[in-house]
Amino acid sequence: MAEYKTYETAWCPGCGNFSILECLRTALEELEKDPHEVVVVAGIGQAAKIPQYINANAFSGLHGRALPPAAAIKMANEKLTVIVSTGDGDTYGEGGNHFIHNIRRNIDIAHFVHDNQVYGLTKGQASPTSGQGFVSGVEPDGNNDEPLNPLLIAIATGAGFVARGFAGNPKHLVKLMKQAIEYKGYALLDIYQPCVTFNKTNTYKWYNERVYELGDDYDPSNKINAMEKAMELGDKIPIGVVYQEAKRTFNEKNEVLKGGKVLVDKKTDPAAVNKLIKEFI
Amino acid sequence: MAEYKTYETAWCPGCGNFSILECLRTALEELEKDPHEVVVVAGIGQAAKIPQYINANAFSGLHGRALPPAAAIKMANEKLTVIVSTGDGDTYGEGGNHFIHNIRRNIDIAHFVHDNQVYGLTKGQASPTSGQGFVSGVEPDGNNDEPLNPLLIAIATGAGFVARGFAGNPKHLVKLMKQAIEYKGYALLDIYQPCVTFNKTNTYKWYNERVYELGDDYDPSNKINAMEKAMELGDKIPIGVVYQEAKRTFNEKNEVLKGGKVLVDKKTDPAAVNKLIKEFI
Amino acid sequence: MYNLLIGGAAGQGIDTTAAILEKLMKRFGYSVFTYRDFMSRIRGGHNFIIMRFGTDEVLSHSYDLDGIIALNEETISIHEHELKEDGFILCDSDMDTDDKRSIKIPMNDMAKEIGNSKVSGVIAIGVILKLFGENADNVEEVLRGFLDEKHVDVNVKAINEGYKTADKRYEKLEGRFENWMILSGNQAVALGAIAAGLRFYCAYPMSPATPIMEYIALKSHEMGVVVEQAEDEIAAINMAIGASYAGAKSMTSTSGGGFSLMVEAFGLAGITEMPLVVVNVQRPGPATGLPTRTEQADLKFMVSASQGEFPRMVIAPRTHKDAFYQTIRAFDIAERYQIPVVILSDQYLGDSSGTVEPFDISGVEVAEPLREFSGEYLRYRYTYSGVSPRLIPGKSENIVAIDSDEHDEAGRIIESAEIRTKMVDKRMKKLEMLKEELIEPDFIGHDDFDTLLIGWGSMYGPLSEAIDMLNSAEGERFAALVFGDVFPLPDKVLKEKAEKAKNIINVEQNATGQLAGIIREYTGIECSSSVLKYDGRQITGKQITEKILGGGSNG
Amino acid sequence: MYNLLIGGAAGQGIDTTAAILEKLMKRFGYSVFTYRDFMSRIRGGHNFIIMRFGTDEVLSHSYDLDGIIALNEETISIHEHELKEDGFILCDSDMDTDDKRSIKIPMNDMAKEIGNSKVSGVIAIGVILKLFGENADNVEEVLRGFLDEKHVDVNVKAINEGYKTADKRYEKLEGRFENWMILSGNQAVALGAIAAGLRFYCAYPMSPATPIMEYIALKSHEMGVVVEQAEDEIAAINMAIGASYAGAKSMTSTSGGGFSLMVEAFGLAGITEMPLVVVNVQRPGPATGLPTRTEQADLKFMVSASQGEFPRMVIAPRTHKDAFYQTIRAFDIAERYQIPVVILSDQYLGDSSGTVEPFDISGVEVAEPLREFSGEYLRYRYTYSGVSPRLIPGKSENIVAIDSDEHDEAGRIIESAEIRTKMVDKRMKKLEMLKEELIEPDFIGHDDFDTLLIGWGSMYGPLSEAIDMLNSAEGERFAALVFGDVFPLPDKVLKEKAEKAKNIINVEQNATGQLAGIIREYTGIECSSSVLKYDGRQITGKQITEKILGGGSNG
Ligand SMILES: Cc1ncc(C[n+]2csc(CCOP(=O)(O)OP(=O)(O)O)c2C)c(N)n1
Ligand SMILES: Cc1ncc(C[n+]2csc(CCOP(=O)(O)OP(=O)(O)O)c2C)c(N)n1
Ligand code: SF4
Ligand code: SF4
Ligand SMILES: [Mg+2]
Ligand SMILES: [Mg+2]
Repeated sequence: MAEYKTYETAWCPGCGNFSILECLRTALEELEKDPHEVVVVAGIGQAAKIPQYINANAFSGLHGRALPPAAAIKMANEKLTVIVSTGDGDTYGEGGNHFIHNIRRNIDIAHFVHDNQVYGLTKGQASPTSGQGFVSGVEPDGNNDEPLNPLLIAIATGAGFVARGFAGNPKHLVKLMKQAIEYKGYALLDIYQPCVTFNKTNTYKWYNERVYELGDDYDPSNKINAMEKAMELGDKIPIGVVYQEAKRTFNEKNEVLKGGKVLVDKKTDPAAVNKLIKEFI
Repeated sequence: MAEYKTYETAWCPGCGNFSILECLRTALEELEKDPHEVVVVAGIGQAAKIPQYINANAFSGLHGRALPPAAAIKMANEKLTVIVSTGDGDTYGEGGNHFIHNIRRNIDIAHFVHDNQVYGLTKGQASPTSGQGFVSGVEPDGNNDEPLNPLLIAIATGAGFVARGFAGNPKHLVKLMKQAIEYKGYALLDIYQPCVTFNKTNTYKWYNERVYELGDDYDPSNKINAMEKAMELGDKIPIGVVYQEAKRTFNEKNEVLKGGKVLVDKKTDPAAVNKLIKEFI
Repeated sequence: MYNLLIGGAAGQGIDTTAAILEKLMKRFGYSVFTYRDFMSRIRGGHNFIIMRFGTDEVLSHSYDLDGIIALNEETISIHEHELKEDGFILCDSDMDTDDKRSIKIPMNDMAKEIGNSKVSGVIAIGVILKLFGENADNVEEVLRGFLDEKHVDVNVKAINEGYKTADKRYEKLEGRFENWMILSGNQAVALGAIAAGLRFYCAYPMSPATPIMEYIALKSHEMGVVVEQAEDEIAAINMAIGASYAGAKSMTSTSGGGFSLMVEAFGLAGITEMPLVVVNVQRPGPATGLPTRTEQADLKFMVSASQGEFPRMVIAPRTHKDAFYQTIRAFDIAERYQIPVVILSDQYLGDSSGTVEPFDISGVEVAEPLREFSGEYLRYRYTYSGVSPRLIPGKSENIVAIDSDEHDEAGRIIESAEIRTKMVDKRMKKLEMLKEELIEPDFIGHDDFDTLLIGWGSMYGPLSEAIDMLNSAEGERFAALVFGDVFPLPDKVLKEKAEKAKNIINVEQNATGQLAGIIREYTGIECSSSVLKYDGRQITGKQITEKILGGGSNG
Repeated sequence: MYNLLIGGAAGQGIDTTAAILEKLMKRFGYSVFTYRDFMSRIRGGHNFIIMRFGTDEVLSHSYDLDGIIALNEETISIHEHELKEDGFILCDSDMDTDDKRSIKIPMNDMAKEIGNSKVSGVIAIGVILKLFGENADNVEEVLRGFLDEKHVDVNVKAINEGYKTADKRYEKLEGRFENWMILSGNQAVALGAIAAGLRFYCAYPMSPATPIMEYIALKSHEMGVVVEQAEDEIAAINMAIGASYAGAKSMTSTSGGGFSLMVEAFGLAGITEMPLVVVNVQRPGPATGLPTRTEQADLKFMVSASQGEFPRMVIAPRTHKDAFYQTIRAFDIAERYQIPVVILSDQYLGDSSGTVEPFDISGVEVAEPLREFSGEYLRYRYTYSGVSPRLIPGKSENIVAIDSDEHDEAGRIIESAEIRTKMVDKRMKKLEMLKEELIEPDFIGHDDFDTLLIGWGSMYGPLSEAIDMLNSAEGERFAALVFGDVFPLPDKVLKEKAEKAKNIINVEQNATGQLAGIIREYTGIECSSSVLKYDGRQITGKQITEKILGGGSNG
């Protein structure tokens, strides 16, 4: 376990992030990834502190902007295992546009959204996944907007791997993380993460009463079924892989990258440049 | 017809926008809206020139940013009929995040997306709805990204009125526009609009061969069915209201606005301010 | 004047403790200034506040401490050296310190007994009241005024318990501030906006600007303000512009990073001539930087943000009082000139609390858009002043058309070179009138000065203290100019004073001396040296004094 | 020197006509400069190009026309007055004009006969070749070199048909430019990036920057560059930064509005010390402004964009040649200093074509990040120069950690005041070395000048022509300094020349004289007056001359 360990964390005791961090370390170790082959990319937020606490290449970018650099890193060097660990606000709020469009790109990265249904680092405002009626300092009347359903939107946008995990079920979460990392393409893993300080609705207890693991009898390959499953958010909430489909990845489709060529290893040939120069004569 | 007419247009002869503009004028006239009660909001693009050509209050904002001001205009003065007319790039590309979140807000505006499946004004690049393989000056190999399905995403995000129209079927389009305007809440009407100059794939002929009107037997109230219908994009493509559901609007839910209060008619009471001042003593 | 530090880990209730204590001290007649030094985390780490109170107006903080209230041991080890020799350290009996100045009280046990382990800090308040010779009888009434009903009893109890444990140690000073207000700079801005007639407020959470949103949200029903949390800052500002178009006074607030995302729409307000107030509560950058700390490094960015050229105004509030009145003025100017106005605050002013004479809104007048117009209405009619009549849509029979493209008087898109030139001229013309009503910088200090210090915004407090300190010694005489209106730059007083100055030193909370640069550009006046600090902590009057007397200025 | 205008509606093929004609004229030995004046629409309206060709290097346009090729009647009515008395108007026989200078040829009918109604303009090329005494024999070979195979025959035919219809009228001049290149400023930037080793290019379409993307996309396979159209400009720049982190030379390009959206991430490159090249092809703002036209109003914006302070460089290419070499240099500097570099071009330079001596890449060297490192690796190690060793992830056993928060040498988040100060100092330190390698402005004109004109970027061409014109008369002597490196501002030559100057006049394509402001700020040198134009059309040498001689300068 030591290999992926680094700094002391700044999270609140009891925060769901601790479990997610441990699961990520375990998943990477079980997959036998070397820290220097892994890049952890994040935006800004409590979840987004993950790259600070894991001994791997780390890209702590801007709030909401984790996906674009992550995608580009994978385009530049597909030998790297690229993991995005970031919050629900980061991903679905500020970063919503990149969420949609990187699904369309289908770049081969694993995206772990620590979904605490709240803006943690900025002290408890409603996030896009907060329930209606969620009260905060800036929403004293309670949040009026309909919560966004990340899984359903991801499926509707064409994601090939759509899953939900729960910080309170680490064994299952490690498995999901490994599946997401090994999936070839954009893999969304939305992880229920209790925020013990600011989310007094979606507590460990609340989640424990609701989540259940999808069994082997569940077939994640049927899109319509999967959408229905993704809408199951009442008394029972499924965790596991809700939808899965094999798709060609960005790098496989891209003319310059396909065949496993590593962009950063390419060199520009002066003769080729001179040829271009001549074309203008 | 004269009432809503203004400037000469700068579109190419044969462009689908002409029909959409005519339909919009007709819809507004048939709904007996006075030009000064209507605000047409747009971003930037060919579609977004609509406010230039219609005699109504006009807000020509930034590329990709039509929805936020439109939403705020409706919050500020709900007596206004607010219409957003803008392009597919504007809406689903640059403006993707506002698209998602204004669905969640469910503000009572009608959103007409002129979906020519291309960036028209900037000369023909692939838009988020362009088909895979779409070739342009900046995508000489053809577009590799999966086209976004606006209707499916809108339903998945919780929109209560989701429809598709076709510029080549003006009678039907006028009807849809009127329904969208009259719907209480955010109404998405994605309109197939041939771009005769830059989109040589999705031509009038292409659309004519595929689109069919949803009949009276189609029930737009079932979400799962609607999602399936929204995925029907092959040889046959439905036009009409794909999904419809009654929902409380932003203004109805908002504590300050509910009951039909017009924000811009409120006045600040100095006594109330003095009370706040005293609270700090 | 007394100076206390309350320190502990995030989550230990320092903020509540400070909020109660500052209110009480003011009620006891003191002018209070509370400085907040917080880490960007929710639990743990080391946070502290410094509360200074005295019988003259206190406008800044200091690190010369009379007392430390240590909610954890770390606070003692970090701050001991700042404590005066005769100061005290108030801490729990269990704490491991052999500092002779410590007053150990079993606050944690007492808190448990009271039934709420979080009130240790409040017990300390009781101790403090006793130490400073206050009478605790009225505490309950004060708390009732601003705490949630259900929290009053336990806090009153905690204070009383603490009170019993100690003896009087300091003289009670008689101050005149009992009936003044105490509030933070962020609250002052928020209240100013409300007083100006704010109707629509839209923002995305961002430290250190979020408290503005929180205050407005809290009062939104009462005052009839729609408060909307946007999906991102781009939406926030575009919504604010939309609401302004429709006739609602609107505002958004953020910090530098959020402003970066607003830059394009800031220009939209420019070309569409839309009144708009944007608050930037600065924190250290670039990018995420130090989220909960202070800096003044966005000045040049505000002055030139967005492509193209258009008139704008940047006002940097200097004090809590300024924050209120200048925000009101920002709304008025935004409407009268139809331009975007930036309130350029910072974490130091925004998060600190200050004591202010109750705001007087009797003279307040804020311009309004038109609701009627006779004759042919043209949104962008050329006028002598450059300002065109602004109708709002739906309130008259006229059509109001605005356009982010260059446009003609009717607001319709054009490509004509002639109209383009006229429209640019029309917009820029407004600056002429605006320049006539700029507020000159505040002058502090000796009329017969040798050295002139120059600063802006929240540097007001530290600079006025520095001038006092500098002038209290024999020798060289000092004065300072502190700018509130920073752009366009008011230059009359500056030129006058600069002429007399032997040296000019700019004192700024940034690394490049941004105001000095702007002064050079617009007046040719050159600062001979600078005092610059950019570690995220506001400079104090004493630090300025030392830098200047020690010749240790960098510049 | 000759000067032709080709005008018509959007969609009438003016662009193709110009592209063929400029290539041919260069092959005939001329230096050619093609100015493009397009409306923001796809069909209709009035567009024109002005093509100037001569035997000395032509670096700017002029409105004194020798000939007009009118593809529609509007072209004649709009431009007649610019035509010299002995000039000609080449138009279709059907056109309704009684201008005596017209040469009517049934080009439309001929085009129909050839079987492609769009080739009227190409027929006109044939006429032009004849008028200017060229031999049309080699046309086919030239066209084959750059037209799609399937278009060659019809175009050759059209030219030959046109050729037959006219008589020689002008002397063929013997130029030496046959083997030079002709390309647009945008293409020169794109080619420069490719020559510098570009690996990753990401952008969102925006006029007038899109042609950069188009050229790179066209050559992406051949040159091994990943070209990605982003969902928005925010994604574009964040992707470019990600690719740079991973070790790919990366670039994004846009115009001012897109840059506005990139501002936050521009600061991310600043604090993470990530090499990055951003091209801003300026157009008139604010906001959408005039999308297809030119302006130089983003200079101050580039210099101060983003919250906080960090070193950056802004280079404004002056000519097509500069556009190539300076782009290469931008990549090198970005990598060596680990800073963001802005190439600040504009629509005038970007869209116009110019004749350039074939680029010589034999001396080109562009720095690369490290792939190996021995010892303890710290991404942000403090060094004397401020530049730390930059490893890329995955290529060594080391961990590369970067952070948009303030961080320590290892790249991990910190809150320490001391580390913060050291990190700001470390970053700003780089400017010292950078300032040593700045390129001084080009000096043009008389060594013994009275009046010094000052300009930057694309003003080079018009200013050099103006200096020639101004000095061709008796009396006052003129010279000009044209800045390419604009920020940090190189000031040695400026100070030297300013000392000698009786008057200094800044000539800029903006309304506020932005370079003059920067010069005042950084050197104290004051321009005595300005020539400013901001109608979206580049000023010509003649217009500058007239303004200056007529005393008609505004400023
Ligand atoms: C441009 C910008 N806007 C706002 C912020 C402030 N901010 C930092 S984290 C955050 C939200 C965090 O919420 P989430 O992403 O859900 O992460 P969590 O803290 O809950 O893990 C915000 C709004 C910022 N850093 N940058
Ligand atoms: C911030 C910004 N980025 C880019 C542009 C350039 N731009 C103008 S319109 C447009 C795309 C138009 O496509 P779409 O919205 O589909 O409208 P259409 O022209 O096809 O109707 C783009 C990229 C811009 N104006 N502003
Ligand atoms: S605030 Fe919430 S999310 Fe953040 S560390 Fe604490 S418990 Fe975790
Ligand atoms: S380019 Fe396409 S969308 Fe634009 S006006 Fe022409 S046909 Fe219509
Ligand atoms: Mg969260
Ligand atoms: Mg389109």
